[in-house]
Amino acid sequence: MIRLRSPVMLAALAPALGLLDLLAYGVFVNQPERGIDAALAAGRRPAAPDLRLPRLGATQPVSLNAWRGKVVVLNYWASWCPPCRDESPLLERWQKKIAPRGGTVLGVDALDVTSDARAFMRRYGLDYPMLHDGDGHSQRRFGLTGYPETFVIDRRGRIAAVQRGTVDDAFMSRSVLPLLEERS
Amino acid sequence: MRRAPAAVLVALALGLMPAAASAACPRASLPDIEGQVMCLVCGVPLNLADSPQASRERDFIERMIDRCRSTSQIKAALVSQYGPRVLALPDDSGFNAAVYIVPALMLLLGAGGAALAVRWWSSRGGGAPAPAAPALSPADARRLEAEMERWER
Amino acid sequence: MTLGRACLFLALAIAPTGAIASLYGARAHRRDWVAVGRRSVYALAAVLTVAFIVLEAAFLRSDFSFRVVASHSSHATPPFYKAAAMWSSQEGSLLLWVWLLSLWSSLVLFLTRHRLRELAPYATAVLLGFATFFGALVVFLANPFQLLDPAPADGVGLQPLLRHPSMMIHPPMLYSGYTLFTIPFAFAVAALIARRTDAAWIRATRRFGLAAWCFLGIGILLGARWSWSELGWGGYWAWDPVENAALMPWLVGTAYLHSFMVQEKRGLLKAWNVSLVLGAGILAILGTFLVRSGILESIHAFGGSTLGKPFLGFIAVLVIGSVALVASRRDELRSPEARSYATLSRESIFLVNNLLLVGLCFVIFWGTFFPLISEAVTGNKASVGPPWFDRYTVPLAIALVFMAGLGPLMAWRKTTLAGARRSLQAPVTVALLVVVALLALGVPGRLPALALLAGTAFAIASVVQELWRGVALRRATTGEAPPAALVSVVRQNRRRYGGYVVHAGIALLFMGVAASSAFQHVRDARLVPGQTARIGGYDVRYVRATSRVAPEKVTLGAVLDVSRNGKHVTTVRTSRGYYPSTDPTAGPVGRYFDGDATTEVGLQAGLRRDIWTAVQPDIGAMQRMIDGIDRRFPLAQGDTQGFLLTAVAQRYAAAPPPAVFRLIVSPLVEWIWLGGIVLALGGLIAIWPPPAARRRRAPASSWAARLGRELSGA
Amino acid sequence: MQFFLVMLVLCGATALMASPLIWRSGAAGGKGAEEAALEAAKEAKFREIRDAEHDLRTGKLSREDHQVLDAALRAEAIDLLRRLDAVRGGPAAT
Repeated sequence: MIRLRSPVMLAALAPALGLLDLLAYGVFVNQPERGIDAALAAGRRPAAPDLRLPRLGATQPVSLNAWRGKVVVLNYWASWCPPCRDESPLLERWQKKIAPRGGTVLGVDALDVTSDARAFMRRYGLDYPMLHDGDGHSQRRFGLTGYPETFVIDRRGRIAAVQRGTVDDAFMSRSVLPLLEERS
Repeated sequence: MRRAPAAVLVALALGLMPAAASAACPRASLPDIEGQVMCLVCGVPLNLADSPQASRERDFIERMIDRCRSTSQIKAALVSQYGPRVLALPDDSGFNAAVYIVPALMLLLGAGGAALAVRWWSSRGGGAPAPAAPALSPADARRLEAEMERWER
Repeated sequence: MTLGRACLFLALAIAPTGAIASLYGARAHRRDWVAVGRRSVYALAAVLTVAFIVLEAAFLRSDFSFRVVASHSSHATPPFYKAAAMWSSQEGSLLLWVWLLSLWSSLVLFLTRHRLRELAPYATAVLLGFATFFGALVVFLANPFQLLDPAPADGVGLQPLLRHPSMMIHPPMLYSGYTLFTIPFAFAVAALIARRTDAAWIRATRRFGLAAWCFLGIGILLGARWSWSELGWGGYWAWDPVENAALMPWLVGTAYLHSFMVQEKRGLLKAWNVSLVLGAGILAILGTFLVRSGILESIHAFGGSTLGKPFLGFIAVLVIGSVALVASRRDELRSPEARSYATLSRESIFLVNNLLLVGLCFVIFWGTFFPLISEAVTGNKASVGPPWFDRYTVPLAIALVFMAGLGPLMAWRKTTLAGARRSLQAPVTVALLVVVALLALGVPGRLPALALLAGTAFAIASVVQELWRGVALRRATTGEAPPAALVSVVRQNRRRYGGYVVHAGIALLFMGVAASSAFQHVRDARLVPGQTARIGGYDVRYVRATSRVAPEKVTLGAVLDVSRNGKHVTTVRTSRGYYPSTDPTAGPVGRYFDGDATTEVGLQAGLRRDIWTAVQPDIGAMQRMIDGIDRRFPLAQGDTQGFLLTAVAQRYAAAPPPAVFRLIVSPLVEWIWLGGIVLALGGLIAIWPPPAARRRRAPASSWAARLGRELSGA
Repeated sequence: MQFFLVMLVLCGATALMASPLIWRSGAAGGKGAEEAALEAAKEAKFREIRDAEHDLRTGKLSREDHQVLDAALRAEAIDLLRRLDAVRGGPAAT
């Protein structure tokens, strides 16, 4: 009865299917990316998404690969996020602790004004390296839903632990210290 | 909001020098700029946004206004901080051009279609007046009048 | 509780049963089964009414053993807002949706119970299909009758922003509009299935389409009004996805309300009309979906939700089904030959108007979805904000307003050039005069605004002229006094004059939009009491600070004195209400300033201009005091907490830090709402049923017999 | 109490739904699709005749155009009336 292959049918169906595809995409992309968490829960270490961002105040992007061989504590934060204020002193302490042992904290200042971020860093005495993601485009691949979130990356560039929320000493000891012992 | 005093201090410190000139400088207006940029965390125009990120963005704009920057300078500064997505009017490079082209194209297509339909209809009838219908018989005419009056009551 | 839950399950049982009964009745030509289907709709309406009452009663009684009540209401919520809190929740609003659907479906099926024998069963099945889907959502995914055990002592309270009188009627209006659009949709589907694509189904559902259009329009305007007088940003329309989602079906509905007349009169545009009706129905569902799925970023959406996937499936069925149905029936939808179609005729104007309306809908659709499209294609979300929408919608709106004036001046079938010229004379003159007057008055000449204002003048003049001509004709024949003649002229042809009144309403509305967006003055000013800011010729003086402590919030505000050239104009009060956050780590006083805050706009509305003020007190300046109190009394509760809050509030009123005010003087903005009222009035005139005599159908055969006798001269 | 109410609603709804099957109404009643379609077309035609008169009197339509149009519309209207008579099976106008 329905002449499926008639040109009219196809002409009408194409935009309709396009719309449905779009809605489907919207529904599915709207759910936070949880691949990292799922892999970790299954006991695997997923490769960290490649990150190419400029350092805070600079324009040339650097790649996360530049830190390959080190244990990286990747910390997403913003100067306007209240829990980040509580977390920063702890991260700075850990930076002092792991820097000599081949580890580093790497901040990603997202959706923030550079001068605000600088003021924040001065105020809390942060001197670990800092990247800047002005429009927050890098956060989707990490499945970010809020600030702060922290990803611990081993020497081979694989994510070994994730904390969606503020980190504490227990988390850092548990997930960072063993990685420092690993050789790349 | 907690940082408002600090912001004022910064604004004062930065604003002292051009303060003398500020009377003459063209003041950009916050409400005006708010309508042209987005709050990136919330994905809505800045004037509607109430998040902490939005208030930082607003502080930033206010500082620039106090420094006598023009609207376009402020927008450029915002782009350098937040990337081009901060502007509510998307740029027309690459795929984003579609946001401008497609609606115009569709409107043209629609206009073309409507014009074709009109031409087709008027040519089918031959433009010429339809042959005059024969006059109704008196009985029919009376019946029609009666039915119409009933319908109108 | 049990009763409500049982009613929902019952509804979910009734709806598919009735749908199957109707379909069986239609296929097997069993009238009794068709009647079962129809009565299922009545039963559904009854059962859902009970469920609705149970839930509403729970809200009014503050029965916090209901999860939705506990999370959307509280003891401190004023009774008026307790009633409205129901539809601020996902669950409650879905129940409202399906309840309204059942009511409107019952109404249409009751009115057509003796007509449309071939169509009604299919339409019943479609409507019950809708009810089944929404019923399933309400039962399985968003059940409003979920228990909380133990029941909390108090609820969270209603989102402060929603505390505005129009929130009581805005959602029911909007949902009535959405659900009413499903009725023409259902009958269009039925007409296609039954291959009866003549004008009968259109005639039967015209009023429902019109009512849908009216309700949705009023709903949209109430939302805009809420935005203007409740949200602290000083605007009424932000091209937010949720606003757009309501506007799209309304635009398509407007197109349909015009183009169906072309089918009625000429038999043309059958496929187009069916597509418009199906499109409006789908867009209405899409609107409901957008609010609930969170796929687009919006300020109005319900928070995270699991409803996306079921809605997606449902929309897929609707879209693919509609396309397949229209495509498979295109022989029935072919228009007969158009005899003597004249290019200069009202039909052509309607064609242009349809093009503009559907084009406008497409533009809005494209802008709304483009962030998602660009993300899907390039991986980066583009931002499409108000400036983009303005660029495309303003020219279309200008053209539409001119069409609203041009349409009534054209005759059906054919307009003579001389006639057109005669009709156009006065409206064009008025439009030109308005432009000249505006320029002469030194109003800054922004081309789009001037064009829009000229268009509104043109449209209003043409409507007035048409009304005047109708009255003059009437008086020539009956000699009635003008007001009486006006009433009887309108009564004689409600559809025509109702439509004209709607056009006048639209024109007034656009007059308000044009003037308020192009000529408004906005300014932010940082003031301490005694200081004055000047805006748009008014002097606004910050007289004094105010403060108040109520159980659910702390209010800090300001009294402003507005004067013009030294003469007092008005006194307005604006304030900001601070609601406590639920964060347990925040101090007893500090938590009030960490939670939600809403602006109470100080508005002096007027026909010539609105003076709009909003205050943003500088909490930062009081932060030290607040922190100090919190440190000293970290566990203060009840009276102590009240005492501390009062102390802070009094301190604010006594020695207020500078506050930032947003001041707006917006000309003619009130005409947007007045235009809306006129529009609703026009819609009502057009919907109003004809006098009882015409509806009362004398049994056809006896009438024909009598006529036969008359004709044979008996 | 709750149980009683639930049963009441349940019985009421079932009775309402099943009533047409139990008490069959013999009367045919109602109009066929053909009749409804003609009825709608007739009303539209009547309206069109009146609209044309209105357009003539407000000067949008010339007298000649109206004459042609009105004759055509009236012929169509009578045709519709005849078809209606035929469908209704009433005394067909001769």
